[in-house]
Amino acid sequence: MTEQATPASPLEADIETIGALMDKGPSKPPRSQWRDVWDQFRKHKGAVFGGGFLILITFTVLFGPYIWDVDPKALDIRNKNWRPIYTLLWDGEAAAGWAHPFGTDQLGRDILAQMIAGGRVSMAVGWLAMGLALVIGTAIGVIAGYFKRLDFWLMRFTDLVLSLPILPLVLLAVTLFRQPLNSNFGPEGGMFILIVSVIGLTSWMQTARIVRGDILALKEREFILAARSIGTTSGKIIRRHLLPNVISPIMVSATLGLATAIITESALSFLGVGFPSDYPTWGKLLADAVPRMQDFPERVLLPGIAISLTVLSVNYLGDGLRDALDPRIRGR
Amino acid sequence: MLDNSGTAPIAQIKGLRVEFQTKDGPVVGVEDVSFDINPGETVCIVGESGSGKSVSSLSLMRLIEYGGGEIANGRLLFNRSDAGEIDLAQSDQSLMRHIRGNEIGMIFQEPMTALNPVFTVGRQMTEGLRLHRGLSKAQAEERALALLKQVRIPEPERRLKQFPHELSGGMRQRVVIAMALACEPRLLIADEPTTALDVTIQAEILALMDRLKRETGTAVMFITHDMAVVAQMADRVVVMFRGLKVEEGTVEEIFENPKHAYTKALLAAVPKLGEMKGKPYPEPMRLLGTKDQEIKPIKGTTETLLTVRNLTTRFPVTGGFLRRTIANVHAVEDLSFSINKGQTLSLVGESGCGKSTAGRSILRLVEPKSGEIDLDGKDIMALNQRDLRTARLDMQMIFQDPFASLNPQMQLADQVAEPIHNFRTLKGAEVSKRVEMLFDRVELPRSFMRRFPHELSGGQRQRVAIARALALNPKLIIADEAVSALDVSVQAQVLNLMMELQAEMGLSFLFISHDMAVVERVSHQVGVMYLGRIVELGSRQRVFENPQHPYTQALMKAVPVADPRQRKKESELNFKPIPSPIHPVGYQAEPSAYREVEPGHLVLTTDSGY
Amino acid sequence: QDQGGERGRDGDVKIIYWQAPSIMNPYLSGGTKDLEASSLVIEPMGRYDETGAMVPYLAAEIPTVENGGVSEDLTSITWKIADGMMWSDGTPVTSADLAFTAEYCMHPEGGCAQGAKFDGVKEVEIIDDQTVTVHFNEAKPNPYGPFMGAQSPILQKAQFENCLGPKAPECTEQNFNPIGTGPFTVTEFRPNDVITMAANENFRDPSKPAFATLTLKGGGDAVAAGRAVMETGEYDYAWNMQLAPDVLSKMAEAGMGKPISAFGTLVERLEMNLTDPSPDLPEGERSTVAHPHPILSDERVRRALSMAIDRELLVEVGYGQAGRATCNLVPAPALYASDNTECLTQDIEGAKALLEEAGWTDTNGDGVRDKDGKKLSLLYQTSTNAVRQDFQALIKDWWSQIGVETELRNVDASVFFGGDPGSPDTFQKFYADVEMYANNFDGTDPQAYLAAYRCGNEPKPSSQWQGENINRFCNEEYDALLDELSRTGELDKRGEIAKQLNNMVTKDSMTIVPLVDRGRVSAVSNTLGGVVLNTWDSELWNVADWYRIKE
Amino acid sequence: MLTFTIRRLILSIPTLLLISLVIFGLLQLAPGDPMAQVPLTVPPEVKQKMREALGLGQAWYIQYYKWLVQFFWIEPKVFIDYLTNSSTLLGWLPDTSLYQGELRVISWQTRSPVMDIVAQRMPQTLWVVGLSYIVGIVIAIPIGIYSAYRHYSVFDQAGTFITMIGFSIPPFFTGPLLIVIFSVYLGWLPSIYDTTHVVNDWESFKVQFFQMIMPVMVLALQTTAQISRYMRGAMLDNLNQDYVRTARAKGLREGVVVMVHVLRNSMIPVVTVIALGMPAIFGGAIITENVFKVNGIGQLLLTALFANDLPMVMTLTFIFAVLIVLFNLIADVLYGLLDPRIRYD
Ligand SMILES: Nc1ncnc2c1ncn2[C@@H]1O[C@H](COP(=O)(O)OP(=O)(O)OP(=O)(O)O)[C@@H](O)[C@H]1O
Ligand SMILES: Nc1ncnc2c1ncn2[C@@H]1O[C@H](COP(=O)(O)OP(=O)(O)OP(=O)(O)O)[C@@H](O)[C@H]1O
Ligand SMILES: [Mg+2]
Ligand SMILES: [Mg+2]
Repeated sequence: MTEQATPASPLEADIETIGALMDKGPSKPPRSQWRDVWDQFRKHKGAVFGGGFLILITFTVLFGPYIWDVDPKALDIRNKNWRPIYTLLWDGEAAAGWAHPFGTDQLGRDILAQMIAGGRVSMAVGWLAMGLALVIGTAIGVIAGYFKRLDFWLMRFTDLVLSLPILPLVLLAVTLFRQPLNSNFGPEGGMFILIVSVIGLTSWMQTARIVRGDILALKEREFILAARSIGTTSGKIIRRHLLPNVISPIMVSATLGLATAIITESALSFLGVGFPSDYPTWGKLLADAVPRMQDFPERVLLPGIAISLTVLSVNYLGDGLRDALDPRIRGR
Repeated sequence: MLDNSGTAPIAQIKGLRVEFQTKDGPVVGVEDVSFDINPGETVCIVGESGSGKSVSSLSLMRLIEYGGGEIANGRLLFNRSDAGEIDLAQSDQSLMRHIRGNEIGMIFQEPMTALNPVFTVGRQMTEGLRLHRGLSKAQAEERALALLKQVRIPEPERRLKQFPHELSGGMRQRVVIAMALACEPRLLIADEPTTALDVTIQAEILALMDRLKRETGTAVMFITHDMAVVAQMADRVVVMFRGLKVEEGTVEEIFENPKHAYTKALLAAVPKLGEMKGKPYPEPMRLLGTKDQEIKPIKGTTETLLTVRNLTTRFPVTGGFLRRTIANVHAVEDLSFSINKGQTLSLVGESGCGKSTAGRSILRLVEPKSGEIDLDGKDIMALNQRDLRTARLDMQMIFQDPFASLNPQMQLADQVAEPIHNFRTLKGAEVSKRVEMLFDRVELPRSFMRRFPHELSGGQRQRVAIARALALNPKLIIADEAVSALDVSVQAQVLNLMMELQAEMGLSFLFISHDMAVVERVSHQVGVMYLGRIVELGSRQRVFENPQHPYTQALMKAVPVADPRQRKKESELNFKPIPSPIHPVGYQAEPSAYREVEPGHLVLTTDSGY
Repeated sequence: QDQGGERGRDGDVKIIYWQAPSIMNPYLSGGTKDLEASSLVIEPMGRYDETGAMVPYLAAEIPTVENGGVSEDLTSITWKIADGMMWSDGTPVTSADLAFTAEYCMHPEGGCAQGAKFDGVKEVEIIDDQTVTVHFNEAKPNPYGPFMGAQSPILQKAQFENCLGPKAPECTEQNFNPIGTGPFTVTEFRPNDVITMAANENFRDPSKPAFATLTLKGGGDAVAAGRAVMETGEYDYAWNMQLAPDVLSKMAEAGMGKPISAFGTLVERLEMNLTDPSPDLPEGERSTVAHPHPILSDERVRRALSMAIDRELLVEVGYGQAGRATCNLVPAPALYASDNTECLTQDIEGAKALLEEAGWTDTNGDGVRDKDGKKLSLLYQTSTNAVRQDFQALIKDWWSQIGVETELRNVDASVFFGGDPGSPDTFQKFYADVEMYANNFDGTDPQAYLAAYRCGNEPKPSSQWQGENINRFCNEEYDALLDELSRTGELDKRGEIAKQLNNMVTKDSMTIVPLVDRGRVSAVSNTLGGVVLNTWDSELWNVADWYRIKE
Repeated sequence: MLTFTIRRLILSIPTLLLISLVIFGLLQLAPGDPMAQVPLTVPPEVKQKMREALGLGQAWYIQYYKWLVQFFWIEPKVFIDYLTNSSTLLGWLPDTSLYQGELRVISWQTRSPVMDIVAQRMPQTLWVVGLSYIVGIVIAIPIGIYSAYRHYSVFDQAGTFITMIGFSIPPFFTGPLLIVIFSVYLGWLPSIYDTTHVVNDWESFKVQFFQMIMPVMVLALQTTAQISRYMRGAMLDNLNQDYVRTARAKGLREGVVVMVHVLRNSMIPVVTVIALGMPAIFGGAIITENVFKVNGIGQLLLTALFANDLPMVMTLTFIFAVLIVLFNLIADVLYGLLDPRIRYD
């Protein structure tokens, strides 16, 4: 209708079809929404680095065991307390070698293999617990914000969970659920599910509060009323109109949530209620190495750096995604 | 006033070009604009939305940098009273800080958001005074009080201690004006100071600015797209189009002898009160550039579609310890009217008189307290939530603010398709076909289907809202201020579109507006509302040509006329403040009783509060 | 050496206990930390010294059969308070205080933590102001339960008179600040945090203690405590350095202090479950004598498991100078300690052969032996603790070398050692095949300790899972020998029987597989003199003799 | 606003009762035994006697009821007595003597009233954890402001980097690390916090200052990371608002525009976030207190947990719950006070 006419003077032609109908610039071919998201995302350098690093780490912990196929649990007591290979640079005498590039611990377990195995668990715990917390937090936040009648009780429920002490909770969960989980998922799988659930179930409250606050404000916006007037059901209003608009606070919660989950897991290990002893996680490697930090700084630094870099890259990734998902920013 | 040729212009814009850096490369906000402003003169800048009016004014303040813009070219000469002429485009920000607020004052486009919500009015008003004039706190407050009195805000002492949200839109706008005037600037820039306001308040504000200009001799740069306002205010007019100045001249020249095609088109698009005198039925406007358009009056039918009887809607005001209702906002009180198939009923009235609430009550988007609503034989009040949802297939709403009523996170095609998906009236590929058809229908390019609301102009957004309302082929559309936010040319198009649809599809409209000229153009029936009640109801012709109720008469008088030779004087206007619609719980509202002055022309006889 | 001199000449001494004392009354808390903290203030009639010999404290002398203090028939013991013994408030210690102490602990509603010490006491008879006789129900070969050792100090009657039985917990002031005869008195007690003390003005030796004040700080962990003594020198003495030997020696290198160690009767051991803990059994029958263990009932399997372990290496990894490999349940005193050492050499091949012999072979080549379709797979649990986790890893490794698959589990100590009958994770319930922990006995006599393995003393549902025979060991011969021991008073004979009993549960049947004889390790500053580490009594038993070494 | 507050306060009573019941149930169900720390040398029947003496054998509802009475009826009496008796604030009032020696909430570990220990622990917790919170906020807010003002600048990036690292490293690592550096190698700072230290002159203040540096810093790192994120976000939201342009159009300096107009608006959400973090101060910091031996509430809770001292755990957890509910309310009220647009009734 508007794009085909080619009158003599462009200005005159514009006046022919006054107003809002014309783009001034050449109209660009329609592009998919995800292309736009991707384009915006790509421009965020931090996000690309963060995403790249996360993929790298994920691949390393997933496929590392096939490349570095040393059993992380295998003891090699004669070769205990090796230093990382780089110590040879300044100390030719050091116990180090390519057999254990990152060194070995006090029982002669290979640290590289442990880092890889630990990364698997830590990343899995982090992602899953964060995901769980996010789902619960968002659900409770949205429901509390949207359904006024439930608001008070859901928020008081949030207070309740907020005040539950996590340690007895873990112990209780272990007592109640270990046996059935053990028989269904094996001892390690069972414990994993337990820890993930406990961390997830006790860290959604912040998300819920923030989401609720945003929903309360959004609910009063006219486009929600508009959606109701065209017959959109509550479920669809939540899904189509509310959720996409609270994506930004959810992203922030996700970033912080992953870090919190990894750290909570390690704190549980530190307090002795986490995973079985021979089940390495970054947090536990770090906690175990703290007493020997002076002699073997690499043992704290390696897992410490791994945790920090993961958290950092998730943070940048979150920033980038948030910008990319917001069409208002994307337009710029 | 006009021939101050002896004194030098206070500001000269020469070859201004402003660019914005965006992801798709630089965008030109203003291409090439030059004009002068002389002391004591009002220069009106008119032009379609997005033509660069705001950008020009922000450039003059050198505020454009904070919005990501850049003055790529041109000179902005400003004549400082003591220091002679300087080029603002070259001066540094510290000098600009001295000029801003002190020598150039600015009134911004959005009165609602221009004030900081967490500081009191007094605090915000005294800030500039203390900075530029070095006044003490007490002195500054005294001066602020004087300013508030000057802009005729009732109870000025109290206002100083209030927060912006405690003031009505009109009051807020006046505060912004007072603030801009605080340091008696030599140049005042007013960017659409009245667009968002209803006629009565608009009239007040325009009169006020005119008076201030006369009293203080300030030069005014007045930005608007409302030609009627231009006619009332301007000494000289600059017409902008697509970042360019296309015409400049005195207000009489522009109105009586427009040269440029755009100016002509613009003037043609302005609905003028009284144009429809003698015509019983509404008819589309004749727009420039649509030569072969056939103007046919829209008759509609005599079959009743919607009957509303004794509709009452109240909002509870809760308070006290147990959150009990202690009072009610009587937003809609005993409202009765009916709409015929294929016809339009307009509701007009002051801001806050309950128009939107009435519209929403009919859809039961707010629950009415009592009354009957009958849509084509269906008793809307009796429906449960599920059936109500189904009933909404037949009635749709276009909301007051098109931007607010669109989800900022959703593509337009999806938003238009949403009602179809909701009711599964169509499936699969047919949905997208229908959406494409709707976009064509409202004359939006199909490439817009993938865009997001913020990427559209106001007029385009309004079309999306209309397309969405049409998606289900409803019988009734409630159009709540569907065109108030649009600039005239677009407004005319949208109005024509609506009338065209009505003629073709036999749609009925409940048209809510406060713009009397627009109402006159589109309606078969008119209801004038005041404080929740209809004070006058009848055919458009009768109500407009023979207004009976004193409120209707006052309203007619406030409408600005798009003719520079018919300027209104401030003394002609006398508005009473609207009484509060809040009554305690036990309050018994008396029923409305009407007198039939002519057949079908009813006037409220009981107390309306006016 | 200590030059001697007036009381309080050396200023302040600082002690750190990483588990903070919570009460100063050992009768209300059995916790070691509380026992030792209170030993600074309240004292028994006599204590054991570092060799396990008894030395009189408040008593004039240690009563024995020889000096007539213990009756010939072993049914009574007479304690005589030395002359001039004074409470810190200046009043004299009398026999009424002794009688009261017994009454206090034996009150049926008091929940006295040291009730076992007063087991079998018929009455405490006041002979005169300074003499009491304790009468027992039956012959007591070891009559040194009451009033002897850190577990049974004397309380002042005047102070605790109103704190009997159910009133005991309400006497906060008394429990936090008991009046005692020891070298120090409490100035301020902050439960679970810090105790400040001052020298007892009325202490019997006018030149002691050398320190005017004492600070006992609690909290943190062993690493931090060791660091404070050996690396930063902020503290003078740190209790229970349960640290890996390399960590400990690294700390000692800093030169501010050194670890000291001594051996007692604490043995880290593996307990073999002789009953079936399978979760498939109905609740109430798991780990009960109704179902013998499908794998571990076979003595050869148990032996093979023991043979696969390199105890010396365990010591090296876990305890260093604070541990000794052992094959005995009773490692000391010498009189009772059996001399068997055959388990000390690891014998993987022998273990494999033994398993083959028992019919466990690896039929499917997956590295795990099996028999009749059942895999040789064990669940091995212990409490959460860094050294124990290292042990678990090492032992799992060795066992895998002989074709035994091991699943490890560690349980929070408060659950593992807590007797909650509702929890499946207590060591008494033993819902595992093998478990590891350490245990010892009070004083120097192992009779009660060995009596734990009596048939019928096992934890079971009918006893709310209480009981000390963790392995569910049952042997008539053993029970008969136990009876004989309880009748025997003659020390040499007692030693013989005890060794025999020890061998029956360890070497002969491998029901209990001892691993390490664990000593106590503490850290002491180089400037603190007079410290003699004692495992038979409170570590702070001779704090009166401590002094500051002057450079 | 006042009625809103009172209404919420009253409604929070049933909530808190419910919370106390849930916590009680949780603790009852959780495994563990107060006798776990008693050496194995103490025979089981003696342990059984000790349990009975603690009242462990009773039905749960009796235990719960007892606790309720003790906590809500007897402890307040003791507190009022204390106020009128020995506190300087209300000491002039006649001595009330409400407390008649009824059984208070008694800790199983120490056999002393839980509230007395809590009162004893409060000062060091407030000093260390509270101060760290303040320090964290004081550092975080400027970082947040400047990061937002110079969005995506080097400073913003570096700030994000450092705060995120601070956030992601657990205190059980940073704590010992600082100790090794500053106590062991450099010998500047004490590694063990002296809770009995009294500040009465400049010297003792210095001692107090030195012993607080490390724990405060370790804790502040976490606070800084979180608050600066919120601050930055809120500032970014407000910097583009129209009123900012109005402020500039008045000729105000950038400093005033940002630090007065934008900051005031941005502080509204941040202040409520800060208020929501307050209960954690009173709750102590479990790991950090333990690492530096500060022995505040966090350490008290930890030892009580490991010793299965249920009355102590119950009381502490419940006090914590009360604070959470209270500060949630305070956050809401603050929101209403700070933002004039919000009215609760
Ligand atoms: N920050 C910005 N970034 C990019 N483009 C901008 C920006 N601000 C304005 N523009 C563009 O500059 C042009 C002129 O905008 P301007 O706001 O001056 O229009 P206007 O005439 O004031 O319109 P209206 O009547 O709708 O206010 C428009 O095309 C707009 O898209
Ligand atoms: N949800 C609500 N709760 C309480 N009061 C309300 C609510 N919505 C509207 N009101 C009040 O009802 C009255 C009528 O409002 P309504 O929005 O219908 O006015 P209007 O005529 O549409 O005004 P405008 O021209 O400004 O849109 C006003 O006094 C308004 O403050
Ligand atoms: Mg504009
Ligand atoms: Mg309206």
